[in-house]
Amino acid sequence: METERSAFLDYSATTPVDQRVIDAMMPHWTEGWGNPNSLYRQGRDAFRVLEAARESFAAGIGAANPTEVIFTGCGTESDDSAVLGIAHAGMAKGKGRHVVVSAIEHKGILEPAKLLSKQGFDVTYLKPREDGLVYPEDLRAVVSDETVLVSIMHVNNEIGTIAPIAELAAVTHEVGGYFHTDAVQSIGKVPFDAAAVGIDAASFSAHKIYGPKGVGALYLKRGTPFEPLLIGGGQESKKRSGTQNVAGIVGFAKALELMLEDLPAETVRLTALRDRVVAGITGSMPNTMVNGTMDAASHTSNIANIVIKGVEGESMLLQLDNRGIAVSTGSACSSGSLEPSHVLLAIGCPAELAHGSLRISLGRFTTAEEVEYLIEVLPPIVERLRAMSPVYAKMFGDES
Amino acid sequence: METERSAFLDYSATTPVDQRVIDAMMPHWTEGWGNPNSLYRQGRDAFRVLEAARESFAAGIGAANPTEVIFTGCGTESDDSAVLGIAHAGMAKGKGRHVVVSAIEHKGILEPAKLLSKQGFDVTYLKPREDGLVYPEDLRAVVSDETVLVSIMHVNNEIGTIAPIAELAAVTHEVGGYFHTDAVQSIGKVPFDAAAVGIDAASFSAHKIYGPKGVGALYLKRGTPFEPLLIGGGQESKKRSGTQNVAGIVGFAKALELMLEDLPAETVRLTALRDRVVAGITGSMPNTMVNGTMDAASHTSNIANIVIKGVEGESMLLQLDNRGIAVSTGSACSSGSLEPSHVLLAIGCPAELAHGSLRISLGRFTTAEEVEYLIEVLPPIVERLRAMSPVYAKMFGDES
Amino acid sequence: MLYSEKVMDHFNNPRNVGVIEDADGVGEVGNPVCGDVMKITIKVNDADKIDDIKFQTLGCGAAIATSSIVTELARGMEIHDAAAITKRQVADELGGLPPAKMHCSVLATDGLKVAIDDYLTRHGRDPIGGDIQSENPDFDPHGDIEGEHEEACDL
Amino acid sequence: MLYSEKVMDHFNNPRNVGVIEDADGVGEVGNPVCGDVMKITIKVNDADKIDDIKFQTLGCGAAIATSSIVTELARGMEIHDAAAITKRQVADELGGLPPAKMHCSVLATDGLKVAIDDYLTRHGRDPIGGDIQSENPDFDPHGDIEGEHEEACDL
Ligand SMILES: Cc1ncc(COP(=O)(O)O)c(C=O)c1O
Ligand SMILES: Cc1ncc(COP(=O)(O)O)c(C=O)c1O
Repeated sequence: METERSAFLDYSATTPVDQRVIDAMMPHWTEGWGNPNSLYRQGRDAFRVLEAARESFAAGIGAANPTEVIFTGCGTESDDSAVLGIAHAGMAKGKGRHVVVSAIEHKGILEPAKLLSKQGFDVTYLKPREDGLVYPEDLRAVVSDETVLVSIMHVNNEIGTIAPIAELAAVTHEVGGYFHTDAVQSIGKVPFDAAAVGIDAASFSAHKIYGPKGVGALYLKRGTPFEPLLIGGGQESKKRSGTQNVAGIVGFAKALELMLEDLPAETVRLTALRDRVVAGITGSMPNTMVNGTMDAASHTSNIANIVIKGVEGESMLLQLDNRGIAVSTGSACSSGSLEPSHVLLAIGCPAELAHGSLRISLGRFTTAEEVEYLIEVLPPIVERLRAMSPVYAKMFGDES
Repeated sequence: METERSAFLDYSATTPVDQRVIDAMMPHWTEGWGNPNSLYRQGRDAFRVLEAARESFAAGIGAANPTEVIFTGCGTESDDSAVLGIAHAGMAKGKGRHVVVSAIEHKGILEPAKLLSKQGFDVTYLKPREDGLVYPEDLRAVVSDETVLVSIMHVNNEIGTIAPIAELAAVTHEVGGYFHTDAVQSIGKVPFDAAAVGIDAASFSAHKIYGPKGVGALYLKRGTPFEPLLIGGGQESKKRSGTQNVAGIVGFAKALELMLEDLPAETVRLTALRDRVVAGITGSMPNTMVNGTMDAASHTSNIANIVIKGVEGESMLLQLDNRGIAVSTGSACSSGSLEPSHVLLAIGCPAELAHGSLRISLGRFTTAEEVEYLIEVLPPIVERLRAMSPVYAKMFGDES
Repeated sequence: MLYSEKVMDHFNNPRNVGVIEDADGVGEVGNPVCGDVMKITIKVNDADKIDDIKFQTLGCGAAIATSSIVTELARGMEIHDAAAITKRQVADELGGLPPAKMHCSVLATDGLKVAIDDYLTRHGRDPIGGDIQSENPDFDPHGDIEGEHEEACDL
Repeated sequence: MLYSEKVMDHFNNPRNVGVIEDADGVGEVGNPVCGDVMKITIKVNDADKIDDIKFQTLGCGAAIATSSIVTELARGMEIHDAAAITKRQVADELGGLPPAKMHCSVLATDGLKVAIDDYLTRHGRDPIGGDIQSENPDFDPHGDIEGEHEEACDL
């Protein structure tokens, strides 16, 4: 009997927890389970474990000091805290009311930006160019000494482009603003060094790097104005109240350590696999299009975003799922809205094409066999769905 | 060789994770680790697991419908979300700007209440009586049709008193307000039935009931106005964004299930142990005082709060810790502030006594041997510290 | 978000796919910009009954499944009865639809109505008319969403 | 919050506990309402050197440890030198104190100053005076806290 073929190609959505991460977490449920805020031995032991994890994590992201890292409950919480916390506190410190976010941010940034608008902030949604990149000169054109906060994500979760955060931070600092980056999709996948690039704040999430769901972190450079989102007992130096998830934080630090160990080798391996995905899909079917630059310096190794013209994404996704293949799509229908991916629209992809995008994202356990399986299975699915479409022939003819 | 004696008597601070909870969580890191928001099989499987946990949890707290439960990142997040979210949304719906919280709430409630004050809400800090209970008639005297929210905790974390939440909710509803209760210290320890008591919202935290740290829940009765605190991808019916901690949530539901199975038997067992603690301590030393009513209907079985007059709490705590005993204290010095426990002050305990309070809290693994060990070790410690005090003899004489 | 087994069956094995070349009525609704387009072709007999019906759909799983079930429901029906099929009926017939997908049933019933009106108009008879919700710019595709759990996006 | 080993040593084995019955100077500072009270008694010899010193303290671990170390530091010192011992010196001598506990070192140095002034006044000499910070209602006990991790409360 042949084993069933399958392929998990959606590592940007979430990842399994690495067994080494589980092993690192385990003792903190069964033995070292003290509350790190308690004064007695069990508490002090948990405190030391927490602080050791903080040091390791801080070193991993290139923070100058472990106290610049606070742990949160998810990437979204880090994003919300950064956007609202820096804008509010910055304004209270006498900065202006202008905030810039890129138009391709995760909803974790766009939603608090929307809230700031409602609160009277003036929010600019800066468009990337068609290659998916936010250009420093485009940022320079919109900032002013009224700008309190600029938030531009490091690696985009849909198209995998890498923003030039050092330059963007420099432009922001020229006008006296603070620069935050959503680095949820970047740490462990592309080099990230907070102090060296000179950013003021950054968000992270454990479950994208083989850590547990429900653990996030926020880098806040010493001196960055900040107002906490979660308030109460005053944990995390009063910057994030709530009993710390010691085991999860230990797991997060371990997960980052493992990512960094593998980073150079994985970049080479995944780039080859990703290039094969792109070549395999675009070579075997007419009417496809790759989104975002594929320039090595500006694109992460693990993500490919491809439009299959004239097909709706969810239907492809479900057909692939029937064959044991997991990918994601920027189709509106997958998100319950009418608008397809705001990211694809922002880089100039027409809505009727954006509905048919596939995001293929690779990770630690991806094999060449999985990639080949996708490349084999996708074309007949696309052919069948295009044949079922009342408009495919009209809109795209058939070059094949 | 004799084994070292020790006693963990601070279960209200945190608890070990029950092995059965770990076993329930494990498969969701190693196998069923999909993102519950993904459309393909792994996502749907995770979604089903998440919803099954929600149903189980909802049944455990007596919610009428599983959709009334949203999962959060800690008890503090639930508290903050409830206080800010209901006050803001209630006001937007045309309710007034008056909010009532009890003076003995956890900081997770007091801090957002303070924030509401700054935002122009009118906040009343309602005092309990000397028995530690908030009386419905005292609430009635301060509410009006301007009252949008009343938040009074179910079981107090320091003194263990149980508020009459059904009656307090009824009084709140008389004036058209919404009633929230911080039930972090109550679920699984005293009966809790959200629909039956008629409350509108309640907060919970997993690590107080042998679940993992970093997982909370919020009950929001259908129709309760609410504005989310964490915003982004729209998870949890748009009420709490951020990828759900599936494993942690499964663990939380399992933890609650285990608590409820044991509740009747544990109540009897722990009440006996707690009564022995109280009798043992107050009987063996002069100048002690028990805080809060000990009336069975109004006091949880697992907490005792005792003032040891003329001794500072932290020094007792550290001396006990030297002997392997973990307890907590309402001493100011343990919290880095000058004011001792706001809870003890609110029930009329003078500051000079409140500095010397001990909270002893019992749990699943507490044995009679541990309790006896505390009762044996504490008196000589107290005697030594009192002897070292420049004011003990002056202030309290020595009745012994 | 979970599709019922019946939705998945109709999505995976859609009934009546295709185009009737000599159709008596044709209905095409939706817009590629919105991600879904549906075309229904029908043959109608002298007793105003739908003898044959076929569809083509560009769209998500629910769009394909609702199209498929509508053709099954309408086959053999008198045209006025067929035009009266509601989106709720379509959804129920499929064992329910996720709230965010309710608008797909509208597309399916609208396509059928347009095809029937086309048939009537071709024969000089009065169209049934009625609301073609999917063409209405004010139509809220999520109007049916109640307090149910909706799916999140942006993973 | 972590105490250094030296703090724990002085807390667990405080040096010079007690009261010198025929003391030349007595200093008592602090207030039970604030949770800490410290009393220092000293014997001073003809050369203005502290020959003997004892303390009693009601207070937290840091209060007891700082009291203990101050008596060790001051023993044998000339009184003007002893009165000049700073809270920073006390904290450093103990291998550091958690930020929230810095005010405890103030209590210890203040207690010593008051005892020395008491000795001077009894002998008709001018007191050294100086700031008795712990008696100042505007004294911020946490004025020394920098950006360090502070402890949380309310578990
Ligand atoms: C009554 C009460 N509310 C809220 C909390 C906060 O819960 P968490 O530590 O999960 O944020 C606690 C415990 O710390 C508590 O005892
Ligand atoms: C770029 C980006 N930011 C933020 C998040 C949110 O992280 P979390 O799911 O931990 O809230 C995600 C993933 O969902 C992401 O891809």
